[in-house]
Amino acid sequence: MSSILITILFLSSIGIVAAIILYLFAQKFKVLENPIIYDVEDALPAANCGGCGYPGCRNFAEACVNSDSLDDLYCPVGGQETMDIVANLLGKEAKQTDPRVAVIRCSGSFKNRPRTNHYDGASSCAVASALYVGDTDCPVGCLNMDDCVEVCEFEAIYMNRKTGLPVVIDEKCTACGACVKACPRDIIELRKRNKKDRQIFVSCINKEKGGIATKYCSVACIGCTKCFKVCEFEAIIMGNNLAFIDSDMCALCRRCVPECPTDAILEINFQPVRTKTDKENKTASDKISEKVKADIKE
Amino acid sequence: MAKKESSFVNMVITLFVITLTASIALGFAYEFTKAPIAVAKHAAKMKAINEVLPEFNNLPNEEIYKKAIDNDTLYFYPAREDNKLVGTAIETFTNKGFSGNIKLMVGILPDGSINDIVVLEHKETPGLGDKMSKSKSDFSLQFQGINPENFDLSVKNDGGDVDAITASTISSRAYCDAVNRAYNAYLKGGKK
Amino acid sequence: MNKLLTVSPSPHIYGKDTTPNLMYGVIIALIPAILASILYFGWGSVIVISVAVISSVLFEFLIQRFLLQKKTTIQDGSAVITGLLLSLCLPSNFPVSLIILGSLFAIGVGKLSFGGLGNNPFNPALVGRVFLFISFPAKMTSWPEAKGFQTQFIDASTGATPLNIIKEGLGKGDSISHLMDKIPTYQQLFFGNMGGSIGEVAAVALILGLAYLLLRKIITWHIPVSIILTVVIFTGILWLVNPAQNADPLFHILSGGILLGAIFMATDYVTSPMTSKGMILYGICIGILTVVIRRFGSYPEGVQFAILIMNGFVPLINYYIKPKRFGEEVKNG
Amino acid sequence: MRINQALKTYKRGGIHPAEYKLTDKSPVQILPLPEQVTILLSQHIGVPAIPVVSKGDTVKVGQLIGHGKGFVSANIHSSVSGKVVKIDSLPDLTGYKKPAVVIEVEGDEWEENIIQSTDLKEDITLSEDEILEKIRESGIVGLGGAAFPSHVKLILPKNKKAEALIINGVECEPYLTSDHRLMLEYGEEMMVGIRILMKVLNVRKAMIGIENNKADAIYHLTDIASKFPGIEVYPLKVKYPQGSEKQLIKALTGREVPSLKLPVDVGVIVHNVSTAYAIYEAVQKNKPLINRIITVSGKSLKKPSNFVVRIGTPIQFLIEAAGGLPENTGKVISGGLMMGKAFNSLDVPVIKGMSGILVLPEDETKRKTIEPCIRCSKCVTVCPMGLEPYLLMPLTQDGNFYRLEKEMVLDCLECGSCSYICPANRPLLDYIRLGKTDVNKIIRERR
Amino acid sequence: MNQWKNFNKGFFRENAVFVLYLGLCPILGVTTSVINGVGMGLATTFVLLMSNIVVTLVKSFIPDKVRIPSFIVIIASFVTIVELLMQAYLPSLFNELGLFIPLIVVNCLVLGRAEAFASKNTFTSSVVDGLGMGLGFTMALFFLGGVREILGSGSFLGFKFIPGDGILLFILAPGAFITLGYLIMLMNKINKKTA
Repeated sequence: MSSILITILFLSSIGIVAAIILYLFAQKFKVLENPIIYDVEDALPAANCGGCGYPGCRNFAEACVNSDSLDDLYCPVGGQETMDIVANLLGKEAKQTDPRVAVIRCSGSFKNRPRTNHYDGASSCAVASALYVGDTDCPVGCLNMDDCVEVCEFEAIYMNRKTGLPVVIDEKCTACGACVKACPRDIIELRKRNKKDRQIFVSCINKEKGGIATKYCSVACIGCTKCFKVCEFEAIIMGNNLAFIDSDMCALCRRCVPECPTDAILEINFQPVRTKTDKENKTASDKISEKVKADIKE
Repeated sequence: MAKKESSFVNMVITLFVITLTASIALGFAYEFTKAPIAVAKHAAKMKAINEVLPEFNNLPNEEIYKKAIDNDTLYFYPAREDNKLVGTAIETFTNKGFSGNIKLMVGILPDGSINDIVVLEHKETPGLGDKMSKSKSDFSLQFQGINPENFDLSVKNDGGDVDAITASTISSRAYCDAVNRAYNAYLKGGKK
Repeated sequence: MNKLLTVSPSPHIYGKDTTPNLMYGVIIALIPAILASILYFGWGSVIVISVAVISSVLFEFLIQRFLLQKKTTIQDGSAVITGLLLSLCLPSNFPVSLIILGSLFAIGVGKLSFGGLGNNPFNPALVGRVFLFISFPAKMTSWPEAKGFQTQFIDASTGATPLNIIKEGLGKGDSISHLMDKIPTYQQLFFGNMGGSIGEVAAVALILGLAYLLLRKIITWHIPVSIILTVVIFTGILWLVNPAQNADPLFHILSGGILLGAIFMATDYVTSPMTSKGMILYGICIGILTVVIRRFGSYPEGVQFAILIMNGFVPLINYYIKPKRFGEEVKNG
Repeated sequence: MRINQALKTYKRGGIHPAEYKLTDKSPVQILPLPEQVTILLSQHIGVPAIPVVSKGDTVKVGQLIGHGKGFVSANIHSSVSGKVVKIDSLPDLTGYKKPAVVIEVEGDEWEENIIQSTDLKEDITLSEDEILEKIRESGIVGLGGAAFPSHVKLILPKNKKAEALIINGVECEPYLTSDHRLMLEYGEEMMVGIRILMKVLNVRKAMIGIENNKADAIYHLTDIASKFPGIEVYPLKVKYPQGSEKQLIKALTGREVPSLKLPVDVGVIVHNVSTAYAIYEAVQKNKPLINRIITVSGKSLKKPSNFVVRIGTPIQFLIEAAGGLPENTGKVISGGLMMGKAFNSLDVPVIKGMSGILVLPEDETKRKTIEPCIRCSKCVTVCPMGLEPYLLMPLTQDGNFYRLEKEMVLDCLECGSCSYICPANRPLLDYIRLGKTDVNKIIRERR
Repeated sequence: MNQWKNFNKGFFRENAVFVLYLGLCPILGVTTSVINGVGMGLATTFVLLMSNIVVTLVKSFIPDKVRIPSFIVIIASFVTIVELLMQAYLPSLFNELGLFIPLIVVNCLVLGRAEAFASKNTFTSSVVDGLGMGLGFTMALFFLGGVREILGSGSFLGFKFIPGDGILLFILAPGAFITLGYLIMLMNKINKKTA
């Protein structure tokens, strides 16, 4: 029985001594860091994509805790939900932001945009764009070399080899903005996510005059202002021979779409198919999204 | 669930209670397993002695005697059949193993020849040095029945008579060293 | 004009070197060593070499084609080199099944697991060889004697390599001068008339290979020369300090795998440093490690281990040792 | 004919591409005037010039049409006489649009003050400031390829002093022979140009560096150099990229220009032979930079030749003059094979910095498939700047700009030696160039 | 929370060895044979389960600052108990594993679950988690031990079916690393497919 007593005496005294020492140390070195940072970090999606403008989720959490308001802080991956949780944790107001989705503002497929020369360098849009104008004469069109595809953390963009244009998979897109940064031509835009991922936008950013632009590309925006005139919601802005549909203003009435003489305005995820280019783009994207869904099911 | 605050009293009491409970549990577990552990250890030793010696009917571990050699102690277990010495089991060791100590049980017959050897404990490389165990290779069989008087207990590489385990000369050497130690101790007064 | 002009960033011309070119260059450089091995060990070496090469190439093909489902790269010749180098450091009576196993390990684990050519941190042939050496130590340390061309594959009479003789002799307390009588003469060592793995025995053949590699500018002198010089200097110091316990430098160079290792294995592109300064440091470290293992370690030979150990340090060397940048030295005046 | 003596060169890196100097024996021909010229207003490094003529104006040869505003800029002059038909944005050889003046050629009427006679005028009568002003007015830029405004290079920073002038006659690129022919045919004029430069810079010594595959030029210039005190000719070993400023300075003086510093920091100024000639013409003959010598070459061309070409002449016109574009043409390059830029269309005009036009057949233009890097270290060995291209490429791909800057990517000359030598056909320079741009951007943001 | 999901998380999806890479030291040491591996795995499972139970029961009484010392004491006690029991009733297994049993104390798997799971979750969840994690650990050790025993000594569960020596490397420590690496690779592949 003595061994039991010795064990008890020994271990218990170790326990007490350790507790005293720990207490003293805890008093001496109080934690300086706000522990709420951990909670905020836990609430974030941990994608570390950098879409928020900070190098990682941890840094974003710190920024959230340290700043006075959450107005300038937004986690594109987690979206409004996450920001609400964070705001709740910190007792601050989260700014109401609509979820967004990336769209490709170029319809210059191989068919629509004749090639005028042949690029044979490193397969990177950034390299090609720095070197020269691209395979076609369009100085702003898609270079179809996968820079946006490679940079996407969520596999939400793939390159359609037949048209030579990237396609965004709406379901997967988190609007982190990585592709927007990666595109040397600034073709990709983050637009407001509408019901059923419907989207109407001008799929061209060419600022040349109409005659020159159509020479490069048959579906270029020629700045004819027809869509501008027909829009009732003041969602269309004209400038530099180019129309732009503001996604926050657009009511998806589709009135502008048939007006466009060059089919430069695209509608995505709407019911019946109307125009030729739309058909091409839509069927391709539909097929893929179905395929992706099938993959997920597997 | 609200956590307890890390105040001094809380901390000390919690840790004290936990250590107290733990120590009580441990103490009882120790008491409870003391006897079975001793039995298991004894059984293992007896099994080894049985293996290295011929038939006997005494209790060698009650007649145990020790001899100090090389700053350590060798244990001798004399075995008798009807009070006549039939052999001595010697628990010997070496620290020249490839990785750590090796413990052997060597059975020596009264005429000085080796009856059999069993490995008690080793940490040699599996597949190489562990071939010294009887179950793994025939290495230890070559010691059966030889008398170290006319048999050099060192590996052939070093000019001895022992066939080393292929590619593990160091383990073989250590094995011989342990056997040698047992034999020398036996000669130097271990013989009773 | 209906033909489209090609546009690409400069430069617009390219040199003649291609990866397969360089690889086949190394294979050509190995031919003297292969011939020498056949001369000394006969059919045994033919079997060992052909089995290793064929199985290496086959495994690379099978793994890439069916397991990784990538484009196969067997035509670049790197798998052939791996097989050749692996076979050259095996004894001539090595069982065929184990050679195949070694090739599988070299290609599968040493090379393709890391992402194939260009990404392997360790020399695949050495990975295979060390795998075999650790797994089958008995079979890897019985060396048939070099007896001139012979037709049987498994030779009954095996002997020790010169390094083995020295190592064990010293272990028993013999002195070098006494042991030197037991080993072949320097002339025999130079031409390869001794026990050992099939590719490492003939110093003259390996030196011919080195000359070819240097002439074709496939490798630079930095690695082989720094390894060999370090070994000479280090063993020389040991020898001068205590000639009774240490063999002389010439013996160390000519026996064992130092030449094969220094010329063909340490210089492997993928696993050696990128800068000449780094190469020299790498070579010196390999030399020192080799001698340390030979003299103070438990193995008689240490080149393979030394190279593998230094392979592990190559990324570090590359990170810290930079080429001398232009403009670093500013002359006043 | 090569010169056998201890030749100067630089030590680190370098390659030896095949020379293909097809046109080194063909004398310079004067190209007839085209029907229309397109003169880009941004032919130099720096701010584009501002047009000072308007549509419908009649201009004479040598008349100012673009005014270079700002410190780093250059004037643009009309190279022909005729009528301005268009002032618009037109694609340059990158395909991106730049402001340009299109002039329809009518006759060949020169500005009155330009001396058209070819007589050598040796006396330098103008003062240093007047010379500088003349060079600035005449729109002289570096004709070696970079097209950096020359007058900027000649105005030294206040606390710096030049000790020597180096004249770059290396022409290390394959095919190109325009500088070679210029040295042979206009050697004396060039020498006077060098004297002018020496006067402006106030230096006593000028060194002309020429690679010894141009032995006739070396002999010729050595001969006439005796008449011009202070000018010496140095034969150099053939090695690419010796024509790079930093490498040439190292070869001739043994000095290394430190990272991110200018040649003047080690007391030298480098000018190209063509620039020296252009300066002679500008200062002594009042002729602005309106034409230059261009090599049109290529193995598949019928008549590879050297031409004196008016700035703004369409490339198509030049190629027609050299025998027309061959059927199997794959690539047309402006400048040398190693550093030149490929044309994406032939409707592009000649600009001041264009030293050659090369036509490559299809089978020579294809890039081979990219294989994995085998870390052969050949790129490190050949890099004349002591950089590690194998490392810089993946760093750029990963966007690790901090590390890129630390690895001194900005020192890269873009000479292309690494891409040339790479046995795995990796596009090293493509990415390094991108990395340079990105790092520059970051540094600018930091300021 | 769905308890099956919770169990599967520990057993498979977040397998301690193949996914979380926890407790590798004893793994590499003991898995020279199947029996050793499973023995070690079960011992760890027992400790994990018991410590999870105790920790989840007492979690609300423990102040934050002495959390880890308390957990360690609890874990160490159970390990000692296992050690004593094994010594008494399974001496042969204890002979093989002896050195590694005390190391369960510092197996980051056990403390990690106590800290990350049991101290935050309910009793049932903690029991299920302990079981799942422990059995997942055992399964991993079973496979690791199995592969190494088959390749290294040509036997399975001590039954020798390939005559002669095995591939020695797999019995040695580097073999353990290599086997573990390939098993992890396999696991990742399976996980990716089912994801």
